[in-house]
Amino acid sequence: MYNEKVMDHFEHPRNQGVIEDANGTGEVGNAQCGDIMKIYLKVEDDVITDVKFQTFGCGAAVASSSMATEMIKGKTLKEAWDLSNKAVAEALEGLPPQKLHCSVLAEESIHAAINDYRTQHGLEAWEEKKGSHAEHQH
Amino acid sequence: MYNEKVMDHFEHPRNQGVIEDANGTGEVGNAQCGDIMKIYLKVEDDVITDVKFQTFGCGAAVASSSMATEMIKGKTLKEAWDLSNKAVAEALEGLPPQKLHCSVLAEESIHAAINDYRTQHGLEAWEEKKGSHAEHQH
Amino acid sequence: MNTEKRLVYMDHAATTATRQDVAEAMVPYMTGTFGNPSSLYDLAKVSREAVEKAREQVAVAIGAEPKQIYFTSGGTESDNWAVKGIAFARKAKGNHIITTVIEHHAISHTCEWLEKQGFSVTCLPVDRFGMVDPADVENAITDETILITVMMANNEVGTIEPIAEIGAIARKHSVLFHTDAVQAVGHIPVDVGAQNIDLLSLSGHKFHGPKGTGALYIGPGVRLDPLMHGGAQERGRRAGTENVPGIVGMGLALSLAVADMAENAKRVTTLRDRLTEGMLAIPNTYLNGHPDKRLPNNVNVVFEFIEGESILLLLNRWGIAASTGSACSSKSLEPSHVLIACGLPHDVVHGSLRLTLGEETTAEDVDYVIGAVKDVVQHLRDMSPLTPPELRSQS
Amino acid sequence: MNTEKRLVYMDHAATTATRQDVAEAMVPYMTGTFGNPSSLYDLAKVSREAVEKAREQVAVAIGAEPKQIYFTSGGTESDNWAVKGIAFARKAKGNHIITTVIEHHAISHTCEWLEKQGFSVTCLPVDRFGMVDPADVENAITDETILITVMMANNEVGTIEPIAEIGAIARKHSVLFHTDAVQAVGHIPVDVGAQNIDLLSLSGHKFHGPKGTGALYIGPGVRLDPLMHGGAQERGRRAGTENVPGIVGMGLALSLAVADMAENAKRVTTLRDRLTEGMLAIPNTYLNGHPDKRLPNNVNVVFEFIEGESILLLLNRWGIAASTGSACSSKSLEPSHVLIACGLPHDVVHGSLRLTLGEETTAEDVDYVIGAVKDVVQHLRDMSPLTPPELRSQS
Ligand SMILES: Cc1ncc(COP(=O)(O)O)c(C=O)c1O
Ligand SMILES: Cc1ncc(COP(=O)(O)O)c(C=O)c1O
Repeated sequence: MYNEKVMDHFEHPRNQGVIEDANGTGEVGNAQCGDIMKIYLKVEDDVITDVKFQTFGCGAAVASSSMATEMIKGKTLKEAWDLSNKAVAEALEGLPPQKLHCSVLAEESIHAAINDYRTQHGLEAWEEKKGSHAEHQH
Repeated sequence: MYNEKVMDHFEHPRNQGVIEDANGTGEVGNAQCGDIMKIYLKVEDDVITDVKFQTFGCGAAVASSSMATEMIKGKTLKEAWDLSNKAVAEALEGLPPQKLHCSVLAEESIHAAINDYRTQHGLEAWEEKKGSHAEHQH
Repeated sequence: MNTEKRLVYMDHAATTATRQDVAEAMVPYMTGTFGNPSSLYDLAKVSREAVEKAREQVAVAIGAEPKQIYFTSGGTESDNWAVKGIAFARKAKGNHIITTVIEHHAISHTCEWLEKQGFSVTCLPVDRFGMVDPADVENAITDETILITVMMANNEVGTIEPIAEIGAIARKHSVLFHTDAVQAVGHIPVDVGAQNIDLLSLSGHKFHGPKGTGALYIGPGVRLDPLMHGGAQERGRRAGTENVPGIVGMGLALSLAVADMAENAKRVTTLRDRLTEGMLAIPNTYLNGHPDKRLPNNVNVVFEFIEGESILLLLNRWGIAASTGSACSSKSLEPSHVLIACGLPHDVVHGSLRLTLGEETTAEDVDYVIGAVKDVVQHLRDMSPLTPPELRSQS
Repeated sequence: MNTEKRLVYMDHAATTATRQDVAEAMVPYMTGTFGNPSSLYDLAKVSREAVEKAREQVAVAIGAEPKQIYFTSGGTESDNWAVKGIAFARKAKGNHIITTVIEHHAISHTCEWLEKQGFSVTCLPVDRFGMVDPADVENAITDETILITVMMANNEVGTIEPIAEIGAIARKHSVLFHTDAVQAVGHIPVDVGAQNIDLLSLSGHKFHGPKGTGALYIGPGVRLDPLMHGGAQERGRRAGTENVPGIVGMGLALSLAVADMAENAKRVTTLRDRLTEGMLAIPNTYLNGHPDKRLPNNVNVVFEFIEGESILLLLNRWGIAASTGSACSSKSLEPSHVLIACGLPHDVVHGSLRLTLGEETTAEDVDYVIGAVKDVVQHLRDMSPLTPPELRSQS
């Protein structure tokens, strides 16, 4: 069902865990739908110096979290914000169609964590692009 | 589909053929239904001294003709008249249910031949028992 | 019966043996690689890939795409699914179905049942060769028509119908077109695109694949209700745990049949013509079906004055397996509706014999059958009260 | 994953391997004795006799008479046929059908389709063990009720339903009673007479018979419309060329399963209980289904804080094949309707794991699975944001 890349990230997740002194966290999804993603950010000088995730969910959810955190590590907040779910899915060399919403979840949880950092630091929360999450339907 | 007895009579029919100087003949059935039986009788002193048949029809029709003619040879007309289709089917050790009508045809053709003899000889035709042919439906 | 007895199978239209190599290819999917393709573990993956390979083999054979092939339990299921599935899915659009008098019972009895459910069915006639006239199809179309179903090749008389023309008419009038190609696939070229076909039924055991396997081709955009409701197998359109070994066997058998088709058809046609000639050399014998627009393997003749079941029983003693349209051999006690539809008189229809050849049929087999049939026909004519004197043996 | 990897198949409720001896018994009916049983020549006779022998084997296994057994292409077809067949045949009598929330989709989706055709369906609840209350069945019966369909044993949680009692109620009210016994036949005793059953579905591949085979038991006097219209096979009730090898294989497999049943069930039950204990030793883990009125081979548990598809994927790497009721692993993206019906909260239902044992399962397999599941559950709990601190690894 999943390709080897997805399976690799699922079985050997990168950046799994908690950052005790995170300065931005975001959690999306809910247990009823079967997936929850929580992102921990350590931001210094507008750059993500560390990132960790915790995920409750299927193989695609774990792999998307793992891949997405790898992709934003060392990036500026703006660069991280612009990471699309499509880019995550592509980096994973594809997800089954019914699993694309997992990559959306990754995008959303990163956005949530970034805006958490921003609002905590007196900045305005960025706005989601409209309709960008059309695929995430439960 | 047929037992060995039926197949034996079908493959090696007894009394098949024509009696040129028959004094009683009977034909029943029609080609549309797929079976016709014709009986030739040679009657002397009320006794059937010879009998032959011609049949157009399936295995059961041929076997029933063969068996029925064997059963009435040497019998009086009354005895022959009383030969029931059931007796023919039993003598054949059974016919498939959908083929029972073939034994009825044998009974009917014998009756027709007997009455042909009787009417030719100034005797009254015997009457069929009512309802006896309920099974012969096309 | 003075010839050495041999076994000659002349009933390939009824069913064929599963090829030895096909049977062998199936066994591993029964015992070792038995996983349920819908599951997610490795064992299931192998089954799933085998099913998808078979889907591609079937698709290629009829000019379709793999995703348009849905596996079923046989020709009967495919036919029932196509006709009922379209009828129920489109009943808001209309309630009229067009079919023909020569369809297999899997179509005709389905249509009769739909009539009881309130659908209206037009049953088109055929000419004396068993051929449907496309003009009749066009004339029968009304605003209510939701489906046209015409078989590709007839199973009794072997006539090949003008499917591409009928398909073009259906398309012109935006009516869906289904064809029962059970007798055609693997035997004559089939191309769902070129022939304008929206739905097509096929059955595995007619081309040396396993019994209990079949497929329905469903063209792009065609929506129909399931016949088998349940699990999400076959992309949610046909429920039931996939018969993996059967599917594998059918795919392989069809790909092998199609690879050999042209050569094989040529060889079989030659034998067919030799057999037909032998049959027609028997007096008062007539060919049923179309003289040349017919399946390469089908000979169907009628002998006057005798009855078909008797012919079969005697041929069986010669080791020959064949078939008849006589009522006496059918469980329903109805003579062949196809022969009647071709205009055969009721009193002759009982004397029909269908001989259908296969890949393994030889010229010796054909000659043996010709000899046997001659003997059998004479034997039965001698016994029949209908036979004119000049056709009786001089004994 | 520090243990030696082995292959452990724990998904016998999904499908089973065809027994080697069964597969071998089938092959001759594919290649050599391939005749169409409906024909009249000798080759057909051998097929016909083989089919009738299988019919008797199936009949004996469920306390029926051979003439009450009709062969189908699987459990799904049997279910569809029973429910639609009765519905269409009896629609003049009434339009009400009683079923339950825990039926297999082959029943529930069929009922939903019938609702669209104007039938009315009552879907009875179950208690937290997945058990139907016979009193609910009785209360649901109206003058319009034409069919009650309740499964004999549930495929997910393994609960065995009070079929004899429900059958008695149906009989008392002169309503026909169908049971989907796909998971029961060959595993627990079944007797259509003692259990007051009018129609019963079974499927060959659930007891080491071939895939794509099944049967419907139809009791005396029960009339239903065909699902497969066509030829006169199966005494005119189920059309389609008989899958002779499949039928032979199913008959043999069932007779073998029933011969070993008592002994086998005892052995498997012991292993099941050992496995259940091992699972429940994992904290925050709960058993689904009935504690003892359950199939001998079924273990179904739910682990809090983790998701089922992930469990399966990791178990697969241990060589273990299993199943889950999580939405994420189902193509419909719906979590198990059975677990929801048993009252499992929506946020826990995703963490279920079904392990179903078979004849070949050993105590070593069970212990290996217990070890693997423990490891996997801990791994996933460590990753989950929901896991409370005391359940996390000390690392
Ligand atoms: C033209 C045609 N349609 C449908 C069928 C039914 O196929 P099956 O018996 O495989 O269900 C047959 C063969 O019996 C056939 O010849
Ligand atoms: C309870 C139940 N009913 C019906 C079915 C359907 O059987 P099949 O997949 O053989 O068609 C299954 C198995 O999938 C089942 O477990």
